[in-house]
Amino acid sequence: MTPSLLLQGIGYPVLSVLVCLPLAGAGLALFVRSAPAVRWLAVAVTLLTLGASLPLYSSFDRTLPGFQFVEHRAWLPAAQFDYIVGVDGISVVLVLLTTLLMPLCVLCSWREVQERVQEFVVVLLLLEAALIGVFVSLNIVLFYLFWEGMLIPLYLLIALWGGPARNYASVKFFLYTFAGSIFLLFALLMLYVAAGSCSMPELLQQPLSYELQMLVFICCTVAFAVKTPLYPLHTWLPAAHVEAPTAGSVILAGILLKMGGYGFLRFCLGFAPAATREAAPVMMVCALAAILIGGLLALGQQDLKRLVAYSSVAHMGFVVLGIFLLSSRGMQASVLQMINHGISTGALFICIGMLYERTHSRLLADNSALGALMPRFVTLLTLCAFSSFGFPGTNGFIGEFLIIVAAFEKKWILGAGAVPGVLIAAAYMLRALQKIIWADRSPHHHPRETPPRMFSDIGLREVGILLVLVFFIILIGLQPSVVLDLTRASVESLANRVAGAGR
Amino acid sequence: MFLLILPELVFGTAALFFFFAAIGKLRRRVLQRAGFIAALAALCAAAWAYDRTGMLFHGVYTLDTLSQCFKLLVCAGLVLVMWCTAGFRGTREGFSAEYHLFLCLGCLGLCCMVSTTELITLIISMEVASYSFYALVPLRSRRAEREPLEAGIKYVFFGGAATAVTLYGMSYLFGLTQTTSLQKLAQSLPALLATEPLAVIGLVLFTAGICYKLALFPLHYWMPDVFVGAAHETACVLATLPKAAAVCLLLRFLAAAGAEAHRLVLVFSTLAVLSMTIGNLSALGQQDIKRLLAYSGVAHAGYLVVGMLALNRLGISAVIYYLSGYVVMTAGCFYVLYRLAPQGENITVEDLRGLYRRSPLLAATLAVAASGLAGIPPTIGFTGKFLMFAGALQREYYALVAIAVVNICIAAFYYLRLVRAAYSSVSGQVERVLLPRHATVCAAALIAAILLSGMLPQFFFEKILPAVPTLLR
Amino acid sequence: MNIFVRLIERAQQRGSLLKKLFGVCLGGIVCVGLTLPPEAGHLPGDHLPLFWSCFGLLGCLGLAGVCKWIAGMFLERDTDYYDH
Amino acid sequence: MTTELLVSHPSIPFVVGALLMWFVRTVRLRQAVLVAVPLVALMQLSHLPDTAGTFTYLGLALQPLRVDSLSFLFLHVFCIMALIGFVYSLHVLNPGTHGAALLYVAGSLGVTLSGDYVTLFVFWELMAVASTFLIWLQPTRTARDAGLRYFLVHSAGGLALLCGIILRYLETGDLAVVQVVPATAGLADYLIMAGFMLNAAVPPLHAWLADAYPEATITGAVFLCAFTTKTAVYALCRVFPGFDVLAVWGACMALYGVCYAIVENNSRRILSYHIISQVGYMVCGIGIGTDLGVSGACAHAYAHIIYKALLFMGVGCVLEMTGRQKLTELGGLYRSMPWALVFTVIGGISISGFPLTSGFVSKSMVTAAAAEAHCSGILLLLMLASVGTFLSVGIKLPYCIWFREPVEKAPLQTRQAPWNMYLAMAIAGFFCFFIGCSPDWLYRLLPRHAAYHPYTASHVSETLQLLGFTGLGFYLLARKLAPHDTLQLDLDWVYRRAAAVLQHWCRARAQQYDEKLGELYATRGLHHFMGVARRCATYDIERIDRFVDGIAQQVAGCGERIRNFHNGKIQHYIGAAMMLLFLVLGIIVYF
Repeated sequence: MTPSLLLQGIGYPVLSVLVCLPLAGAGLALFVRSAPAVRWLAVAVTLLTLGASLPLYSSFDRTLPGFQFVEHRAWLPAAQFDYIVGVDGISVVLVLLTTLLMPLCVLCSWREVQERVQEFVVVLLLLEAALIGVFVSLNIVLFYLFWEGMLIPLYLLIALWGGPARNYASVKFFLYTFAGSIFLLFALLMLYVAAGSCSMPELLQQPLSYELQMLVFICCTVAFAVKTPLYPLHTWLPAAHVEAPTAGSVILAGILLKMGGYGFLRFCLGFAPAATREAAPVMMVCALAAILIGGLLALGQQDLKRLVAYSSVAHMGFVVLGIFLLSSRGMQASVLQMINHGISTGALFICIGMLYERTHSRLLADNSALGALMPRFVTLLTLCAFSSFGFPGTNGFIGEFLIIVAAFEKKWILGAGAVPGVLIAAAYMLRALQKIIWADRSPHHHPRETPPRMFSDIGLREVGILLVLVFFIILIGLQPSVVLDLTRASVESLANRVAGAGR
Repeated sequence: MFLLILPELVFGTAALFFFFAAIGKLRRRVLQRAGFIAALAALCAAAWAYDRTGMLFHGVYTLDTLSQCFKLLVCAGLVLVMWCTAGFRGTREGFSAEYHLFLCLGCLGLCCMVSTTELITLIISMEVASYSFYALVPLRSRRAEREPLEAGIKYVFFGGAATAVTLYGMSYLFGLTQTTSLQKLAQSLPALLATEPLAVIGLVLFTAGICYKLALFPLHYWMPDVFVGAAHETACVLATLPKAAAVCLLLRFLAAAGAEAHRLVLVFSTLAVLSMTIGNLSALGQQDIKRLLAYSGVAHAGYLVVGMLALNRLGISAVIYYLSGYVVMTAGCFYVLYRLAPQGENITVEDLRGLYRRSPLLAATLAVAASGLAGIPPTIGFTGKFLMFAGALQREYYALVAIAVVNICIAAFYYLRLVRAAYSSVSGQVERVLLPRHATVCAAALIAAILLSGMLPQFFFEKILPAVPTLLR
Repeated sequence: MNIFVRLIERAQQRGSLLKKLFGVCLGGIVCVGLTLPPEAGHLPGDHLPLFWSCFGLLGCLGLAGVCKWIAGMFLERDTDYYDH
Repeated sequence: MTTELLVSHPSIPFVVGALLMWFVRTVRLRQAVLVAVPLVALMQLSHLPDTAGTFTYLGLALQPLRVDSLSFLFLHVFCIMALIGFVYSLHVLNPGTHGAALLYVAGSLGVTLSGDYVTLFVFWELMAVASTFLIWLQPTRTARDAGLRYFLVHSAGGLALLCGIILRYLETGDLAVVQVVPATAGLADYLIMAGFMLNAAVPPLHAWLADAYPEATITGAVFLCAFTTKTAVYALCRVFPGFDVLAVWGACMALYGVCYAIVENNSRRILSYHIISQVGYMVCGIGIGTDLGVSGACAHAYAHIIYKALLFMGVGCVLEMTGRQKLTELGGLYRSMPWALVFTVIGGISISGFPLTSGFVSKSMVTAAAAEAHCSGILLLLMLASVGTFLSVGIKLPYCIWFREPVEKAPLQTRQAPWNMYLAMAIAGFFCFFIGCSPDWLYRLLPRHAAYHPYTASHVSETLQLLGFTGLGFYLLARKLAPHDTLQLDLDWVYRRAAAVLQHWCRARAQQYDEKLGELYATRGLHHFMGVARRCATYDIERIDRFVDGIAQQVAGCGERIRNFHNGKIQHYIGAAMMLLFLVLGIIVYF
């Protein structure tokens, strides 16, 4: 038991509970036959998980850099495996994001998923368990276990409830991520054998040789770059996003991509600091490429989902850039930006899902001139889009602003490189927005002449879903310390660790 | 005293019973019940004899924890197989007694194999096992087709050739060491292997018979054809039980040779790499699932050898652990095949389409078993591979592990194919597969076993670890 | 009928009178300009009387001419120029 | 402190009003809100604290409310303008227009009040977005495209500003908006200046204005012409007085705008070019930087906001009624809409600076400042500009719209515009004369004290000579000045072409490139697993089945040979097995 592990209780083993609740829910869902019942069950379980995760926020000690709420049980003493879970400032926010988004995923597919509801719910809950597990596990094998355990459910989610080209998309997704994970597996084996232990806190304390660090760094980077996705390993993302059902897209964009960023922080920076410092420039170049090229690709899109998918490539480019600036400010901004991206892109995908339910098309052309028909929807969509391209006052602005500031601090050329990304983001978002809100009309004609379309504005449930996210968009936009306070201590210690590492 | 070999005795008596039953006319169900009871009894016997060790027949027959452990594995495997393929619909009508007779004899042979430490006895028991399994292959219900017979013939000839090579290698060993007892060999072998290339050749050739049972490259050729030819039940037996015994023997010999015998290690790692790669590559394109499973068996033999070459505490225990997992997962796949083929016909990947609608449980079983074989967490497939490779890395076989890991990635594709086929949607009405209750329970047990044993390995390791020191002197 | 409208119509009928009126105004302006002492100058020659009248006239003609010319030479395009 | 801010910040009522626009459904109530909001703001102005203290946010010291005479002048005119504008747009039913306009005004008030760059930037962007919507709300394709261009240009400017702010913060660690001494100005300051100048439409950063304003909604244009450029003028006035480069630049842009206005055909674009020209006067005054110059700039801004709004309102009336804004399509309207004529002419004479109008008392301050500073060149340019101004707006515009018989005979409606439009124009017209007649009322508001008296006999007569003989000139070449229905290239050509090219590139090239990349991964990556097969199989992407089979065939080399061994011939099996076994043994044992 290393001193960096801090066992302070809040009455119950919160993290294990968080992992087990959805599993139990999935098990329960296997025996519920009727669709409405199973839906309500899913809502109940996810909300319960959310409730169980709230103490993490309230009683997390913001002054300590180390791991908290740690549970440490023997799992396989024969091979020095232990079941260790715990959170530090970086992972706690991601866990909270997960538990927040999950109920929304269930709600937003209320009407969209009509066949095989039972399987759907089971898959969703399994996913939640795996996602939380990835963020809380402090044992690298446990980490890999959850990391891979997520693959099959998400694969099925795309392959079973996806769009027309789902086979191609799901397989592409699976192959990409599995190939990446194999590299990760190798890296983990190296770590395990080198350190003779699987627990991250102990690994953090054992210095590895530079060569080994480099090897680990390269393997990890491939795995996480696929997941993030970092240019040029991003091509699986648009396909998967376009074909996935709304919930799938939300989970993909909202949480799954964050695993990449989290992995970078935990493994590359944590276990291979010296190698990271060597390789940071390369990563930053890739990140800039992602920002710019992702933006350009988004600008060219006609399909809304593709557009948002490419925009996530650009946003995650910002995240990676911030991480590999290796400055405390940059990393903190990246964590914040991960949360922001999770919230706003999730919201955008939910919006697109709502559109799709009504117009049965994701093409910009088929979704134009809705301003008059769906004022409520358009208002909320506009808010989400603004936060997505970082409009001042929304959460996106804070994140990108801080990252750009950090980039300028590091090297002005980096900042100058990142700035056009923001401009492009504004361009494609507004292009899409104005197409959705207004239609093409010949000069000096009046709006009545469009043929009337038969669908309603968004209802109470949908408004509710979006309002939750909009609330956080505004909240973080005005009071980012909500997140930053949680992450500060851990990020600073990590930054010092990297700064202190040398060949 | 003789209770130490209680499992062998049980199998022997069961064999006698079925011999006489074959003369008389007993109904099929009765025979099958009897067979299952016999297997259960053997299992109990093995469990009872687990922590009882000793020597019999002037040191020819060693009953150490390792052998008892493998016996337990074999008996458990037999029970599992009989449970999965309960009813033996694929076997030839009217030959049930003979079928069970040979099954019991084969298992008897296997049990002897794992506990003999004397070469001649070893070969004899190997032959006992082989011949009874040869006899199983043609006993398939579809008399019209000539595949079963052809498969049987191939199995016999190939086995014969392997045995010949084994004897040839044994003559080398005897010539070099003037002994046929494994203990004595173990004292002189390491020195010999270091100096005398002939010793390496002899040892490798001697192990040919074992590799043949293990279906390690290049002695794997029989496997696909025999699987395709044999009934699902038989194929399931052949895929699991002999492998177990073979692993035990190979472990014994490698341990006797010691981990410092570089040439030997080189030979076996080459064989492992080849059999992984070739097995996976040839499995990719297969349509017939039994053929696919045969090739994946070849690949798995490669993985197992990687673990064995580690020859350290972690590696060996992981091998045994993974082997038991492999038995369960393969049995799971064959269970699905057996349930899908009422007339015992062969199943192609296309036939799996829409399985989740015909029977969600079967689809789930296939998915879990396949992802287990692919090594995806949290199945035993992942944990076992991870530990085996970790063991190999502790010996710093980096290249070997890297190749193995890449192979896992390749293998994932064809296992994924099975899952996707099972879950891909089909249009129109499909007839549901009706499962008897015991089959449903069996499926649930398989799924639970694959997942739980992967998530909670400690229980097994407590059982396995005592067996390891007998090898590491 | 609005008062301005009536005024304008009336004026249009008597175009010549309008011109005369305009001339008279200009004349008045010139006279005043001549009587007043010119201020200390900032532009070369603006201490001369009637400098600003000439400046106005010439400036107007020059400006109009030059602009029209430049526009005609370089800038003018069809209204749908950007559409293709 | 916070409460004081919330109570006394004039942007607040506008934001609240904007929110109300979304929720209030009855038209009357909305109209009441529209009128009430500017009045409330005016009341707030009457007792405004000097500052509402500083707030710390993200470790930055922010001062969202900071008032002095300079900002007060602009706040004052902005509020009055808002009142006029909303009266003018009372009849508009779409709440979106009102909401955008309210936010827009709120933004410019916020900029004027902000004492630090962060607040300034936030309100700056708010203005940009709100104004974009004012353009987009005109339901025409051209408006949509123009709006997008407008927004992109402005966000570019905003980014320049942001970079400047960040650099400045990194250099000095200070965010307060304070005057910069020309001697000490660095890259950061010039970036900020560039940001301001873009909003002030200083050439070459001016094209967005003439590009977008003519496309805006009728009422939207009235707001646009008043706020964006003048806010920028305020910012320049606050930070960069006395930069000589501004003086020269301003004078040139005064003439530049006029030149385009003379040849332009679209009435609202003529007025837009005149905004550029008039802002030129202000920039010039700021650049001269003497007390007279700066206060002249402020005074001119004050006057110009009102008469330019008046002009836009007049032309807007015509557009509202006839749906046309090209001079070539208009003519002879004096019968149908004489009042619009009257007010437009009032605007026209004020912009050309006739005595007794607001233009006279403000513009002459700038010229006087130029004279006083002995900048003959600048003076010359400004004078020429005022000649051109009278030529094009004072005479040509009213003549072409109301008197000259239309070129193509098209039926023109004779319907009268709604009363509120006329009311708004009347208020504006009143202000034009009021300021012209009692300039001291305006001078008292000025930030710096400058003793100046416009109504000297010689100055009046000079002006009259200038304008009179300009009139004569027009009379002489009335025919030559007849408008043509054409489009004048301007610097927006650059980015319009660039944008078109970029769009095309993104559509075609980048897309193709990405597809290529995708295929490359899907095929090559897997080939590497196999380590064989150069042939790139495109068909194997479609479905995993064919995909994996494809691989297995690509693996061909070994794969096929393995198959061949599995030809079912037992003798081959055994032979192969033995051969391979001995091969491996032989190789490893003997080498």
